[in-house]
Amino acid sequence: MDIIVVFLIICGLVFFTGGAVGILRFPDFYSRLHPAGKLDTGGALLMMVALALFNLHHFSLATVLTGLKIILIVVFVFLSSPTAIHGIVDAGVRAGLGPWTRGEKRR
Amino acid sequence: MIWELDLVILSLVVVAAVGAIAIKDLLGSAILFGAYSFMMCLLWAIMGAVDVAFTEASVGAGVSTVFFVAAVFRTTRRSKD
Amino acid sequence: MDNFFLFSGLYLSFLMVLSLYRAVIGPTVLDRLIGANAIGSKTTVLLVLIGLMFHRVDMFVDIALAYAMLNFIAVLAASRYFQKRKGLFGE
Amino acid sequence: MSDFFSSVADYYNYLIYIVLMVIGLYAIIAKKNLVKKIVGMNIFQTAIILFYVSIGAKRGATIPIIEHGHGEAVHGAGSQAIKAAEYINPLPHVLMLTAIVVAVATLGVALALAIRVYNRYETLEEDEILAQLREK
Amino acid sequence: MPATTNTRENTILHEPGQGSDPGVTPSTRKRARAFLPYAITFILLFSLWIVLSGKFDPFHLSLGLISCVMVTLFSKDLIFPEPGTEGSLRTWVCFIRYVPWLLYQIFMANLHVLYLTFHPRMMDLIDPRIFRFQSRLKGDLPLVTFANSITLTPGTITVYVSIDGTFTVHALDKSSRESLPGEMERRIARAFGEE
Amino acid sequence: MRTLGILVAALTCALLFYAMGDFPPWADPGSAAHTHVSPRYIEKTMEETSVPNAVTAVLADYRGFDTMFETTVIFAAGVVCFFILRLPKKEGPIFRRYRHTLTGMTIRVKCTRKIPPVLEEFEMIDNLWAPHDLIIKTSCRILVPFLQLFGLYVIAHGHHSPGGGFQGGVILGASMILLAISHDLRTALARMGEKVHALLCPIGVLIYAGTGALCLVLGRDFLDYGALAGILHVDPVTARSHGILIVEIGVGLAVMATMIWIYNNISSRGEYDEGL
Amino acid sequence: MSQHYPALLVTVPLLSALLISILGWLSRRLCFPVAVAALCVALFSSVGLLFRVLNEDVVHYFLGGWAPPWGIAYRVDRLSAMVLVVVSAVALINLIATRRSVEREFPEKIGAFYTLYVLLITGLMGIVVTGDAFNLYVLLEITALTGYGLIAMGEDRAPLASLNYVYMGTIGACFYLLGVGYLYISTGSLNMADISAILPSLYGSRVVLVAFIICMVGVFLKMGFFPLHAWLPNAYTYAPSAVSSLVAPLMTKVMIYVMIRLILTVFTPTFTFSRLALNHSVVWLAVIAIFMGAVLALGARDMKRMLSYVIIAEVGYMVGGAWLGNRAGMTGAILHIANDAVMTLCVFLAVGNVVYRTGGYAFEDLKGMFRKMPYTMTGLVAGGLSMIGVPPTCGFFSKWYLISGGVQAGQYGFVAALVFSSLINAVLFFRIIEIGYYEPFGSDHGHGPAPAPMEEAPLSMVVPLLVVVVGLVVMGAYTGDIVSGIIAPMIP
Repeated sequence: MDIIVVFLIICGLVFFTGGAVGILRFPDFYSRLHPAGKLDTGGALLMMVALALFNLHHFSLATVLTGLKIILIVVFVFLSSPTAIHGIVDAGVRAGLGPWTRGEKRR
Repeated sequence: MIWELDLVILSLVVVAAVGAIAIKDLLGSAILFGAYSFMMCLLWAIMGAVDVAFTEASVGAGVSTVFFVAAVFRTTRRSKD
Repeated sequence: MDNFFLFSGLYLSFLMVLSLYRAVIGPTVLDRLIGANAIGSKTTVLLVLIGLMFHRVDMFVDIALAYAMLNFIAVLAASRYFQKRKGLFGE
Repeated sequence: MSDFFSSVADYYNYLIYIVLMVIGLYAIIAKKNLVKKIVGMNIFQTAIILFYVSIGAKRGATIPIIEHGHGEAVHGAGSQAIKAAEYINPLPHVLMLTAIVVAVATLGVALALAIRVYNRYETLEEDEILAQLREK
Repeated sequence: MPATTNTRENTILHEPGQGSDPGVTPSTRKRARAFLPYAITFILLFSLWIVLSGKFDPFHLSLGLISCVMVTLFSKDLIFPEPGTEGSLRTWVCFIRYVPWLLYQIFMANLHVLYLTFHPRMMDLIDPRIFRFQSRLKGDLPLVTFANSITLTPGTITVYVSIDGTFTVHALDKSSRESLPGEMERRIARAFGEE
Repeated sequence: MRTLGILVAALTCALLFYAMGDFPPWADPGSAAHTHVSPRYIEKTMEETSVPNAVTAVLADYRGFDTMFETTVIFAAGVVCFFILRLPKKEGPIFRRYRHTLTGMTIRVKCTRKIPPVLEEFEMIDNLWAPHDLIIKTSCRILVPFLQLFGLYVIAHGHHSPGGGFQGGVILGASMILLAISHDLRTALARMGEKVHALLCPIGVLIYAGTGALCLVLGRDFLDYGALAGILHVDPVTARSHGILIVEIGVGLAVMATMIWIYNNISSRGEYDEGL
Repeated sequence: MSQHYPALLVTVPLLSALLISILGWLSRRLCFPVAVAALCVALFSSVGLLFRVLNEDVVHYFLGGWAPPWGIAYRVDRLSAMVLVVVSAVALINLIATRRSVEREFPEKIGAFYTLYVLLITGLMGIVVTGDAFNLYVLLEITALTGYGLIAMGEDRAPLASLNYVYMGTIGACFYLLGVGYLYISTGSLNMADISAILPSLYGSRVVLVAFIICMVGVFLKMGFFPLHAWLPNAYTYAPSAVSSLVAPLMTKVMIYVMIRLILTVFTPTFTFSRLALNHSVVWLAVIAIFMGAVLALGARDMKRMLSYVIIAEVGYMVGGAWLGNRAGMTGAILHIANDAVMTLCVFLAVGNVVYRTGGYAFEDLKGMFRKMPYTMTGLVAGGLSMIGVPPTCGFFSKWYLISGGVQAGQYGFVAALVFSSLINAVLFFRIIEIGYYEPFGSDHGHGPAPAPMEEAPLSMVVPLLVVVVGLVVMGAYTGDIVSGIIAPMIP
C-alpha cells in the first residue's frame, strides 16, 4: 500500500515539476497555459488520490468519508480549473495578445 | 507547526509582499496580493491555526482579491510607483 | 512516512518559488495570473499534506475544499476585467 | 545541524513579521498611489496577524480541536484526558479571526473611498490630486 | 463574436417563474415533471452533505435537511435551468462511463506536455496555432463538457465556444491539432444521448 | 516622502528588533502565553460548553462579546460602503443597449432608470459589453449551489471542525459574487435584491445581539447562553452549545449579506446597474 | 435592573442601531425618535452608573458570565463613569441639535446616517467601560470605521481627507493591537487588571517597555498628537457639520481617556513616570503641539479649520498634563477631558448653526452675524471664552490645574505654552467677534446700514446650544465637587 502511495505522490510531484518548469520555459502566454492547466490538475489528481489512499490505513467510516472528501476536492478542481484556464485564455484573446509562432523570440 | 516548511513559506511571503507593492500595475498588484494571502493561509495551517487559515482562505481567495479587482475596474490600473 | 510527506511538501514549496517567479516577473498581467493560479493549485495539495503531517487530515480537508472552490473566483474576476476593458497595458 | 536550524527557527517568525510590517509601513507612507497604500495597509495588518499566530504556536502540540470519540457522553467523562500541553493555544487564533474580519471591513471601506476620490479627481496619484487642488 | 445567443437560458435566469403559463392548469404529469429537478437537486445536495458532514445523529441530519431544502429552493434553476435536461438514468450511467476514459486521456495529455516541457529543443518542437472547427453537439452541458475536456487533454485549450458549436481552440503542436474533434466528441455525444 | 518612509520604517524596525531579544523562543510550550489563561480554555471547553473546537468555544462563548462587535464591524463596513458610495436613483432617461438574440444586431434604446423586464427576443447587455461566455456561465451555474451548501455546512459544523459563522458567511457571499461575476450583476440582483441583503445584514447582527439580550431578560448576564436552557429544554451545557450555533447563524447571515452588499456597491460604483 | 447598567449602556445603542438600519428601509421618519430614545437610555444608565460608582467605587460586569481573565469583563470606576456621562450627554444633545441639518444634507440616507451615528456612540461607550485590552481594539475599530464613513460624506474634499484618516487610523489601531500582543506574549493575559497585577515582576523586560511605547504611539496617532496630527485638520474641516460637532468633541477625548486608562490601570504611574525617562520628552512634544496648533490656527482662513487646530493644541494640553507626572497635572488633564468635550461641542454647534443658515463657514460668512443670529453668536462667544479660559466658565479651572501642575513639576515651558495658547485663543475669538459684530452686514451694497433681518437658526438648533452654554457655566461652578468626588480618588 505504502509503495503505491509513494509512487503516486512521486508521479504527482513530477507532474507538478513539469507544470512549474513549463510555466517558466514556454515562450508565450498561450503555451504557458498548457502546463499550468493540465499538469497542475493532473498532479493534483494523482497526489490527492495517493493521500486519500494513505488516509485509508485505518479503515473506518470516518476515514472513508475523509477520503471521499479528498476525492471531492479533485472533482471540484476538475470543474474549476479548466474554467479558470478558459477565462484566462479568453482574457488574453480579448486583450489582443497574438499567439507566438515558430521562430519568434521568447517573450 | 512544521518549522522546515514554515521557514520556506515565510521567505516566499516576503517576496510576494515586496512584489505586491513594487509592481507598477494595480491589477498585477492585486493578483500578487492574492498570491500573498494564499501563502499566508498556508503559513497559518502550518502553525496549526486551522480556523484562521480557513478564514484567510475564504477571505483572501474569495473576497478581498475580488474587491481589489472590482475597485481597480472602477478606477484605473495606472500607477506611477 | 511523515518524513516523506515533509520532503514532498518542501519540494512543492520549492516549486511554488518557480510559480512565484513567474507571478512577480511575468511580462504581462495574464502571466502573473497564471502564476497565481499555479500557486493556488499547489496550495490546495499542500494543505492536505499538512493535515496528514498533523495526523488530523479530516480537519484540513475542509480548508482545501474551500480553497479548491474559491481559488478561481479571483482568477475569473481578473479575467473579467479584460473582457470588459480591452487592452493589456493601458485602459 | 538540526539544533542550529531550530535555533534559527526560534526567532525567524518574529523576524519576518517585522520585515513584513516595515514593508507595509513603508508602502503606506512612501507610495503615492492610493490603492497601493491600501495594499500596504493590508500587508501591515497581516503582519500583525502573523505575529499573533506565531505566539500561538506550540511545539509538539496539535490543532486546538479536541479529539473525542463519536459517542454522546462527552462532557465530564473525558475531561481527565485533555491536557493543555497537547493542544495549540486557541486564544490568539480567536483574536486574529476578529482582526482578519476588521481587516476585510477596513479594506472595503478604503476601496469605496478610493472610488469616490477617483470619481472626483480622475486620478489615484496623490501628487496629481494635490496639484489639482492647488490650481484652484 | 457569436452571432446568436441562448435565449432560453436568459429568460430562465432572470425570471425564474416566467415559464409557466397561468392560464393553463398543469396536469399531474406536468407537475411531476416540474418537481423532478427539485428532487434531483435535493438528492445531489443531500448526498454531498452526507459526505461532507460525516455525522449521523438526528441533530446534524436535520440541519442538513434544512440546509439542502434552502439551497434547493434558492437555486434549483441553476443546476437544471430548462425543464427536461435533468436527463434519464441512462445519461448518468453513460456519463460515468465516460469519466475513466477522460482520466486516461488526461494522463496521456500530461505525459505529452511533460515530454514537451523537458525537451531541450522545445522551442522547435511546438507550433502553437489557433484554429476553429465545427462540432455537432448541441445543448449547453455537452458543449461545456466537451470544451472542458478539450482543455484538459493533449496540447489543446478551448478559447471560445459559440452557441452553435463552433470551437476556437489553441493547440500546442500539430499532432494535437489533428486529433480534434475525433473520438472525444463521439463519446460525449454518446454520453449525453445525442448519438 | 520616500525619505520619511524609510526613516519611519527604520525606526520601527529598530524598536521592534530591540524587543525581539526578550521574546520567548517561537513555539516554546513554557512561555507565559501558553501557561496563564489559555490552558483553561483547552481543558474545560468540553466540560463547560461541550464544543470540541476550542476556537469556536472561545470565539462565541468565552469571548463572545468580542465576536459580537466583530460582526458589528462588518455590518458597519456594509453600511459605510452603502452610505458613501450608493448614488440615489436618478430620474430621467438613460441609454441602454439591447441585442436582438437571433440576428445579433445591437440597438441603443432610450429608457427610464428602472431596470426593465426581461424580453424574449432582446437581451439587455452592459454598456461595457462582455460576450456571452458559455463555458464560464455553465460551470459557475453548476458550482454555485454546491458552494452554497458547503457554506451552510461550514456554519453548521463549526463545533466539530474548523469553520463557523464567519467562514461560512464569506463562502455564501462568495457564491453570490461568483454568480455576479460569471453572469452579470443584474442576474445576481434578481436573485437577491438590494433590499433583501441590506435587511439581512442587520437582522444577522440582531440575531446575535438579540440572543445576548434574551439571556439578559431571562435573568443572567448578557450573552450567558446558560440562560437558554429553560427555553430549549436542555441542560445548561448543551444550551451553551446550541446558543453558540444560533449565534454563528447570525454571524453567517450578517457576513454573507455584507460581503454581497460591499461587492455590489464597489463593482457598480454605487449605481446598482452594471457590475464587474 | 440596576446591576445590568453596564450592559445596557452598550447593548441598547447597538440594538437600536440595528433597528434604525432596518427602519431606514421601511419608514424614514422613525429613525430619529429611535436614535433619541436609545441615547436617552444610554444617558440614563450612565448617570445611574455614576451614582452607583460613587457608592461602590468600582463596578464589575462579567459578560457571558465568565470571570475576568477568561471572559470579558466591564470595569467601571469613577473616571470612566464620568467620561460615560459626558459622552452620552454630548451625543444626545448633538443628535437633537443637528436634526435639521442632517435632514437637509442626507435626505436619502437618513437611516444609514443614524445607524452610523448610534454605532459610533456604541463604540465610544464600549471603549470607556471595557476592561479588556483586546476588546478595546475591536471597539476602537468600530468607532474608526463609522467615523470614516461619516466624515467622507462631507463636502468636496471629504473623501480624500477621510481616506487619509483611514490610513493613519489603521496604523494607529494596528500599533495598539501590536502593543497588546507584546503584553500578551509577556504576561499571557488580556484583561487590564490582570495584566497590571502581573506586570510588576516584568518591569525590567524590554518587551514590556516596547509594548508601552507602541501602545502610546498608536493612541497618539488616533488622537492626533503633534507629530502625528496630519490627518486631523482636513478630516474635521470637511466633515458634514452634524458629524464634526460629534466627532470633534468625542473622538480625541476618548482617545485621551484610553491613554490615561493605560497609564493609570495597565502600566501603573510608577512604571510610566519613574522607569521610563520619556515623560520630559513627551511634555516637550506637547509644548510644541500647543505652539504649532496655536500658530496654525492663526493662519487658518475658516472657522472649522481654525477650530481643528485649536483641538490639536487642546490635545497637547491634555497629553502634556497627563505626562507631567504629578497629581495636579493629571487632575487637570482628566478635568479637561470633560470640559473640552463640552466646549468643543458648544463651538462646533454654533458653527453648525451658521453653516445651516449661510451655507459656509469662512470668516467672511460671519459678517454681521450678531445682528442676524444673536443667540448662536452668544453660544460661540461663550464657547470661545471658555476655550480662552475666562473664569466663570469651566475652561478656566482645568487650565488652572494644568498650570499649577506644570509649575509643580518645574516644566515652565509647558506653562508658557499654555499661557501663549490662551492668548492666541483670545486673539482668534476676538477676531471672530470683531468680524461678526463690527462689520455691517451687506456693506457691499453701499446704501448705508440696511437693517439686516434677524434670521436665527430654528429653535431645535438654538435651544441645545444654549443648554450647552449653561452647561459650561454649571460645570465651572461644580468643578470642586467633580475634582474631589470623582477625580481625586482615581489618582494614586
